[in-house]
Amino acid sequence: MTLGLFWGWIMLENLFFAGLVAWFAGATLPLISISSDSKTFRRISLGIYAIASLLLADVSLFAAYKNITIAITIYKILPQIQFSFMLDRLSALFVLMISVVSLCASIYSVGYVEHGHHKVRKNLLVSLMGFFILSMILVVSSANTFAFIFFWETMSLSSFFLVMYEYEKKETRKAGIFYFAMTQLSTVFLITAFVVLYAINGSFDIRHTAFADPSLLTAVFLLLFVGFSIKAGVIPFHKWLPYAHPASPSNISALMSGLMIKVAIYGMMRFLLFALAPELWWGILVLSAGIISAILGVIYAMKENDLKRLLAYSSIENIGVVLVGLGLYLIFSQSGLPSLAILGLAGALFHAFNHAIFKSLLFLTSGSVVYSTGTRNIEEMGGLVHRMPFTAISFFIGALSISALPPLSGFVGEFLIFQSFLDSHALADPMLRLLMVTCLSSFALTSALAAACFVKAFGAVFLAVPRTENAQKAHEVPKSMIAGPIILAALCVVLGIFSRQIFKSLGFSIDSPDLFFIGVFLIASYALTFAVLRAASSGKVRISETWGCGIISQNGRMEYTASGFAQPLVRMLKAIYRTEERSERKFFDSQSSIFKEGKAEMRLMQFFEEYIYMPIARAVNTASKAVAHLQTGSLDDYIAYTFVAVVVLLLVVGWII
Amino acid sequence: MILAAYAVASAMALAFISIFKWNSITRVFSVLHGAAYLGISISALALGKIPTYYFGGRYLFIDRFGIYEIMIASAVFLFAAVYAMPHSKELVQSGELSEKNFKFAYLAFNALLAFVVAAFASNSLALFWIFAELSTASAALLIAVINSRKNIDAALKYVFVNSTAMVFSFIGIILIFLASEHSLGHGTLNWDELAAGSGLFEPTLLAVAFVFLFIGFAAKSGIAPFHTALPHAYSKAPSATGALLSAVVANIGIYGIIRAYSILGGNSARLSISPILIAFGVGSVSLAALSMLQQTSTKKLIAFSSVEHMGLVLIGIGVGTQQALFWVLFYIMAHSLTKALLFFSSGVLHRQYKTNKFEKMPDALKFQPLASAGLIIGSCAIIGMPPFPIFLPKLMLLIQINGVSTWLLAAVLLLLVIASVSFVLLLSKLFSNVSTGEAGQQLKRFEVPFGMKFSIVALIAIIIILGVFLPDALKNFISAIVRELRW
Amino acid sequence: MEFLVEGWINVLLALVLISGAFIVTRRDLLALVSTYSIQSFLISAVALSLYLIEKHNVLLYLAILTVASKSLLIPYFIRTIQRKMRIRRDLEFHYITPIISIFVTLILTLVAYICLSKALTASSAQNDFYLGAVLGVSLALMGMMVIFSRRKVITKIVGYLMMENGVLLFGMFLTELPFIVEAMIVIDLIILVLIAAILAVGMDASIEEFQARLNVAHKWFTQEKEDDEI
Amino acid sequence: MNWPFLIYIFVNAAFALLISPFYMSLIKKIKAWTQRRKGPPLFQTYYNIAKLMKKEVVYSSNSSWIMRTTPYANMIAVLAAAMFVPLAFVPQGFDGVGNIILFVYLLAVARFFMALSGLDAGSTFGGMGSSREMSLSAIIEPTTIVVFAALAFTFKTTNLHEIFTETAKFPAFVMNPSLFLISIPLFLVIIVETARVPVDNPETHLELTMIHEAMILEQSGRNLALMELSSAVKQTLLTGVLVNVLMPWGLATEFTLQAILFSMLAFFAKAAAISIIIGLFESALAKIRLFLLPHIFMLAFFLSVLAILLEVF
Repeated sequence: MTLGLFWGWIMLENLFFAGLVAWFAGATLPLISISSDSKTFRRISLGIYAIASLLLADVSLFAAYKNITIAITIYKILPQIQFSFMLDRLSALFVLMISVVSLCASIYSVGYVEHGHHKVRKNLLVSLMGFFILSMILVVSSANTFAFIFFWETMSLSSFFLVMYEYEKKETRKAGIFYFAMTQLSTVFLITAFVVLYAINGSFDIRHTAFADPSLLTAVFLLLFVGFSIKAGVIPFHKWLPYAHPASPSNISALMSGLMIKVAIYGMMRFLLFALAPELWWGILVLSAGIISAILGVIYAMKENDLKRLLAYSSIENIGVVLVGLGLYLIFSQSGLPSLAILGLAGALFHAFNHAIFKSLLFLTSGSVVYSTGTRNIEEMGGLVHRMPFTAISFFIGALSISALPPLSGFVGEFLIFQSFLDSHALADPMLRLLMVTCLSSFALTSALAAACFVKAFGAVFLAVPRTENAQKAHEVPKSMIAGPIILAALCVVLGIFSRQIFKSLGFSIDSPDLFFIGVFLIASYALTFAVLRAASSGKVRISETWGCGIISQNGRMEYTASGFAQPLVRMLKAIYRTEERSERKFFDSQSSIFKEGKAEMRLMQFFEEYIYMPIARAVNTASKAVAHLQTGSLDDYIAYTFVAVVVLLLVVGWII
Repeated sequence: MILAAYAVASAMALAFISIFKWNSITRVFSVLHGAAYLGISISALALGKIPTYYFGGRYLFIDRFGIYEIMIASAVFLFAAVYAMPHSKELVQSGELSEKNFKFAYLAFNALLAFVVAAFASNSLALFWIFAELSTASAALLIAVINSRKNIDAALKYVFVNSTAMVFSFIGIILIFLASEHSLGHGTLNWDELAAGSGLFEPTLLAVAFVFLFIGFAAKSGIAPFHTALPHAYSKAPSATGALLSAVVANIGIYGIIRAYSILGGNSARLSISPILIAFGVGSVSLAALSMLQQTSTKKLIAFSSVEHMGLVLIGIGVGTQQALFWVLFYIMAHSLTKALLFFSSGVLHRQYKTNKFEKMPDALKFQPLASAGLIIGSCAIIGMPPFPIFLPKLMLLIQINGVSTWLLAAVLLLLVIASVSFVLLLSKLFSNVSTGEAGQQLKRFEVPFGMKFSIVALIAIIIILGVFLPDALKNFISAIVRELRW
Repeated sequence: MEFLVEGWINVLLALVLISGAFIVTRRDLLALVSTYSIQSFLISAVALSLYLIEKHNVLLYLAILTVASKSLLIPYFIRTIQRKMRIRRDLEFHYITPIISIFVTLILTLVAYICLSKALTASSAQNDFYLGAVLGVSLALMGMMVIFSRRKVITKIVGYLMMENGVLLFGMFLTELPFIVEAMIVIDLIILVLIAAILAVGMDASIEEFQARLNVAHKWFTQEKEDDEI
Repeated sequence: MNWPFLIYIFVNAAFALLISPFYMSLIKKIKAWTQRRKGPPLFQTYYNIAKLMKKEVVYSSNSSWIMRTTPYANMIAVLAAAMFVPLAFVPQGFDGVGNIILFVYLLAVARFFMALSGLDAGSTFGGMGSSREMSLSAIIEPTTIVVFAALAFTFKTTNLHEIFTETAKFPAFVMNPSLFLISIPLFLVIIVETARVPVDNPETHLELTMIHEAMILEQSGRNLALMELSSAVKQTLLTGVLVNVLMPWGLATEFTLQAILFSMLAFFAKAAAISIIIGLFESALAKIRLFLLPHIFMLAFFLSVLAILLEVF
């Protein structure tokens, strides 16, 4: 028995390593054949990705299931600087998530990557995608902060290039630069935190750290929180996300939105759970950040008409949901309610996992839609359910899941979080309970808005009549682009239905409803209803035009638009969608009584850009202009600088020594 | 022995270049010159006993630090020479370099290496100063040799800014001599003797002396506010020269600062000097980072990036721990190689478009995929991204900086972000410039010759390998340098 | 005897400072070069005087070398170029006017004093060395002032030469300094001046072209705002 | 799973299906009476459903499987929700059944499908209805959840079955002022969820006011019957929650035939009382402008938060 376990352990280690090597090999292959336009290399490479994903999924599933830890060290630069990796349960969960999604994304990409025109770029897309995923896997399995930050950076770098894939477009460039700046900013916070941790621990290991100075602990927490928040797209650091995700190719958006922001969540969890000793206010901070992200994210999503940007905002929302769970965990565990804490954490983890699945599903399918219609504007789509039936059904399942509808997977995570909210009456502190209620109501708004948002999205994209020529001409995508999403859709269903069983088999006694039972009940009652109707009704069916108030033939211009759909909510929430209205009026006379002409405009204010990002950018720009102005090009000035510097230096030396 | 070999190599190279009138032989000899230097250095490391002293140790010696710098210099020179083989031909063909000046340029090119190596091999501070000045002179000639008024202008700026600052270094030398005379009884200017006796020196005098020395060396390495000539010089110099300027000549200054600072080793003067170095380092980093945002020309951006990196290195030196020095040394090498790659790549683009303005380079990716790749990889490397070699020393230096102050660390990191954004702006502006219609068709593709390709590809390969692997030999070697410097 | 010589040295040093102030304020290029020549001569006189006290042969060599190179060779060379360039005056001042520059000169001496006072007191340097050091540093700073306040390259070169004089003056008092060092400085100086001068006039050109170029060149130095094309 | 539970599922669902249409007619009747009209027969809704069953189904040529599955989805979601609200008797607990959140979300499933079917045919009215429905449901959602949270806070459990067991044990709501506070927002939630005046007017097909009716405008025949029936059941279920919390008298908690029958009768009467209140409420008010509705919701929200505050402190 022991021996068997030992061998199993050895084997797992090797398998894990083999998986990594396979990823690397797969990613290098397109680089070797960079200038060839043959599909074969790309296909082989994507095939390797798929196999490697399966392998890693297998390993991580096993590790998570058996709760064993796999540790390998690949290379030691110096004794204290090592590339060593470790799969414990948390890491294994995230590796599993990454492998599952990347498996489907790889399958999807077989069809998707071929639609470009540049052969080099197609190869680069495949290769960078591989490096991107490999980096993510290595980040979440890093055993020390050095490896973590190393692969964190390669992850950022490869994803940056992937965002810049269509670099000719101005908006892509803007997105890319914005993304890069933000991602570097997040690295600043992380490196600072890691360096401080290193200074205390004397090594890069991620281990429980005892802080002599409590303010340092606070500082490290805040640094990590901000650093990871930027990457995760937590409001107010979210602004890069709605730019970068739409700009990148759809398979990459799926990976970025489904996985990369989860990597940040992983980081947060890793350090909060394993390295730092949390305090109560951390939980409150995380919870508040989560609530704000969730609610603002979905409100912005509601207004959005760009399909991929809508999904990106929705990712912000879901990250908020995950943070809410994490915040609840922190609060409850600091309040001595471990069972509720576990509920919150399980909710966060499960939702993170599911979000990875359904968000990449949605991104992949919307990628198919964009592929077919050539636009991201949902106002220009419509009626695609008839033209792209498989894509439609996949998207539909994703939409159901993301709207947290039972018995699909998205429901379970939110359920657990709701449950721990509702059980918060166990908290001793009334102020905390009050906080919980406040957060709960906002949280409820979130999930309802998400449903509204995805009704809008699905309705506008797939239902009714095509609104434009492009949508009219759309056709179903290649098989691989159907297969990938279908697997994810199936997972959405399976993970939801069997959620209780999954928790149980992992050894967590979490009181989640038996969705399997609910599912069976639904099917049974469907059968029953169907049977009753067959027996009791006439069964006659007629196909006819939609009634259009007397118009002979219904066309796309008559149906409700996406903007129209969102209009009531936009009006109700106009405090958040800050609009700026400007009007100019000219008059014939001086008393302003005879109106001549006028101009009125309305503009959606982008709060965070206008009040946070732009002022900072402007300040940096002003400073840099001022500094760059010093470089006048005149030798006289340069010597004068030297002169002043020397004089000042001499005075300083005379003064301090 | 080693030194003799160097001298012979240089003498032969210079002699052959001046004797033979065929340009192609000139080119080949300069490549051989670099190769010989590299070969001699490696075999010296493998066989010879280091440190070695010459002339009774008074004037010249070769220690590990010296040979480390020599190796960096000769490697970059070798690549630059290979790169220059076709590049110089192009320059002559396009009339930028007149036929008459060709030989002269090559002489200066090779002399530069000889001077730089001589500077690294000088045991005497005064000798070091002289060779540093001579390297300035030959570098200036290399900049001015191109037939353009702008080049003369840039060269003059380079000469004036550097030399005026170096004058103060000489005052520092005199003060050091005074200090050693006062404390040791006999005046000396030898690095090794100074380092050995530094504990006895009068701290205030030593500190003042160091500050004077620092002014000149800072100018040499491009520390703000003495950096002002660099953007002009780097952008006007032909790319091979640019690579030498930023990857080799700038190292002389840093070398000098490290040496001088190691003299402060056992002395309390170090405490008062360290903040000054850090202040200058932070100043350079911030000035460079902010200036970089506004740059519109590739080579100017690279020049400011040099200022930034030298600032970071200076901070590392100012921190003063052994670890910091270890990583500073590694950093210098990584920086030199990366900078060379950037210069070579932007040189190819300059050939293609006859400009350094990245707004005027349409379809760069299409016309010059290799150079573009070099520029992209080089940019990623220079901003300290993994898996490139600057990442590791940067991270480790930051850890050392944290030992001084966490705020300093945060400030430096934020500045580095600004710098890296500038590079991304460069890349995005450069490669997004896609011509539509006929404008792009008119441009004729510049066929990149083998030599230029070779240098770029080789440097890319070296950079990627060094980014992930730190060979034990290198590790031990750098550690030995740190010990040798008695840091 | 020594007392007398020391007094003499002080007078010479004062003269050097005055010549420095002269260079800072003069507009006439020929006068500038002549002043420089005189200054170098004064410095070699200082060296000779020191030789009378210290009896180091090095000082003698130094005096000879200085007279040869700095009073004769370099001024001659500059005059030649000047004649070719037909520039007589450097009228414009940048940043500072002649009157102010005199005050600045005084302030610079003060700066040098502040910087060096503690260090040199600590090393218990002799009095005349002290004076020499302060004057040397301030002379160097004054030279720098010339470089950045004047527009013509020739004037700048003179400024640079004055900086070097300052260093030389400083070094002279440190009699143990190896001669080879001083000699090398002179050699280096010559090389740099040559290069700078050649650069100033252009790499190779006939006199007419050269003149035109030079005028343009001076324009670049004075007004050029970066534009980056080759 | 035990057999009483199976019986419970069946009986409860059947009971709900059976009595629900009655209340629809009852409300109409009450409204008619207040307007001095005679009003439809009390069993009119049953007749309607029977009639619709016989009619043919007309699908729009633009519509897809969404239109075809929506009636079933609505029905089965509501049937599943019916498990959660014991009308006839409270069974022995079964994992997760009775959970408040799951209950709310099962109703959300029905709404989701219905809103999509409104968009499916491409008719302007359908889209309008969906848009309004989703907007209003989003706005009311915090209230709904907070109402249920108030229940959960009061009874320290999130399971409706357990809550009802508790209330059945101590049927004196006066003892607990927060329950009274909860009942008002709960009533408003019912109004909104079942599309009643002042939120919606189920009587008219006027595009200015329609919400629910607009969405099912394109439904016909047996599908429409299913939609009508399921919305009736939904109303009954929500009423059931209110009834069982506020006046749980007679609710059977043990599994005996007698108790169950009594419980059913009692529920029928109590629900009728609530329906009468709803009818009177509808008669007394006029339809409110769409964009003024959030004000009402805020009132409901305020009350439910107040209830929680009482429990919290």
